[in-house]
Amino acid sequence: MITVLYFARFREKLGRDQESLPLPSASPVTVQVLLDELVARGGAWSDVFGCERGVLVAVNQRMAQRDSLLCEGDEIAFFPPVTGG
Amino acid sequence: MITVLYFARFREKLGRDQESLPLPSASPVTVQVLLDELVARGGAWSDVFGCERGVLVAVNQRMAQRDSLLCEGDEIAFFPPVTGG
Amino acid sequence: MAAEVAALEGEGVGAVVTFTGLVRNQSAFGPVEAVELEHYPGMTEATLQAQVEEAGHRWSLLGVTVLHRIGRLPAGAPIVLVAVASAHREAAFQAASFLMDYLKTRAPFWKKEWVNGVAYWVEAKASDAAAADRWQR
Amino acid sequence: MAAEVAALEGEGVGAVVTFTGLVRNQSAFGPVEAVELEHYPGMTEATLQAQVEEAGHRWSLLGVTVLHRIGRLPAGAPIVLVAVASAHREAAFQAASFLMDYLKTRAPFWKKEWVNGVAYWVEAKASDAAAADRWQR
Repeated sequence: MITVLYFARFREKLGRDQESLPLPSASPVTVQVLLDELVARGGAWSDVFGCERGVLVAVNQRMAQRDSLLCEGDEIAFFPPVTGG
Repeated sequence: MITVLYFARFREKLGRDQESLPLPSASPVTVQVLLDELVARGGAWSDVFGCERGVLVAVNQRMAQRDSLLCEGDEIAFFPPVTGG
Repeated sequence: MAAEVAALEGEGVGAVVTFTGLVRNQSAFGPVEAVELEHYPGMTEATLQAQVEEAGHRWSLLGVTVLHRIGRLPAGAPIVLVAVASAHREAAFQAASFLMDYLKTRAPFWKKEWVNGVAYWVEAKASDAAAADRWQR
Repeated sequence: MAAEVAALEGEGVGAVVTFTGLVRNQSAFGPVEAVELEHYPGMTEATLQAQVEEAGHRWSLLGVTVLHRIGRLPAGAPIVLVAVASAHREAAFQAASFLMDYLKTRAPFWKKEWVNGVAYWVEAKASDAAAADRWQR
């Protein structure tokens, strides 16, 4: 299983802040594979993740890319560009 | 008359912090004319003002140059490069 | 803030630069009552720590403090404090500016502005991305 | 210092940058016990005032404070404080850095360092002149 987190406007639009999912079965398992699964849910999921621009991802609390590999037990977070400070 | 002020290491080397002097009689009366008079005193005066490098001048509390003109009643200050802050 | 600066004083310190970011009382949508800061616990601390270490590699520093608040903050309240101590001023100014540019573009905080009872997510600014790009090497 | 920063908070302020210059406890001559600051009364105030006005012409600022101490100050003591408030951080960082570079090279202060009971006049640094030259235009 993997843990997927959603922050800020993504969290609001999706109506949840986290969920546990099985590690996707594709090979190799990348962030993009997970994103494709989320988009396939349709509705708000497609709205949020269908457009690549403005979707940042962290794997195990470090910034990652679309082609970053995922492993069993990983924590993956999706969020919009940061606006602190 | 004019007022001439000396600061920092100049003040210490010359043993005075200010004096009143008649406005030099040359024409035009510039800072350089006053400097020449001071150098002519010899000794520490020649040491301090004989070398142009490292001698700053202000006229009426504004930075000035060797060719700045002097008038009756002016306050002229000589000092080394500043080192505050 | 005086306490954070005092904590940075010490052997060889000649310069302390602080940056304080405050909740502005104006936005594109109107007068701002408050902001609400959300963050990613765990990643926030790791990111800020890594940024402080990066600053320490780039400049000769004698102390660094970074504080960031979360939750609801009224207009005028401080959001973030960066304080940097060094022997000379150039390193302190540069490092403080670097830390803010990186924090603004890489630390996982998100801000909502409350205007007339409605909350608007703040959009990331292109000028912040450009400011952070200055430090690439 | 907290008081000076608090005084700068207000309408539209989003960023406050402070610079504090402290008496370093080390010099080329050995451990520094204290420094002694001499200045040119009257010209000092006029120069700092003119520099603050110049900064206000160059950047959009919402408040500026410059404080400089004189007389004998022990190692570790603050000598100078520059605090700048603005809507955004870039102006505040730039203006604070500008004010310090100009103060260091144009405000009539002179500093002596006391080392092992002997006072040495501090020499002006070429790096300060170069820093101030950056702002010429």
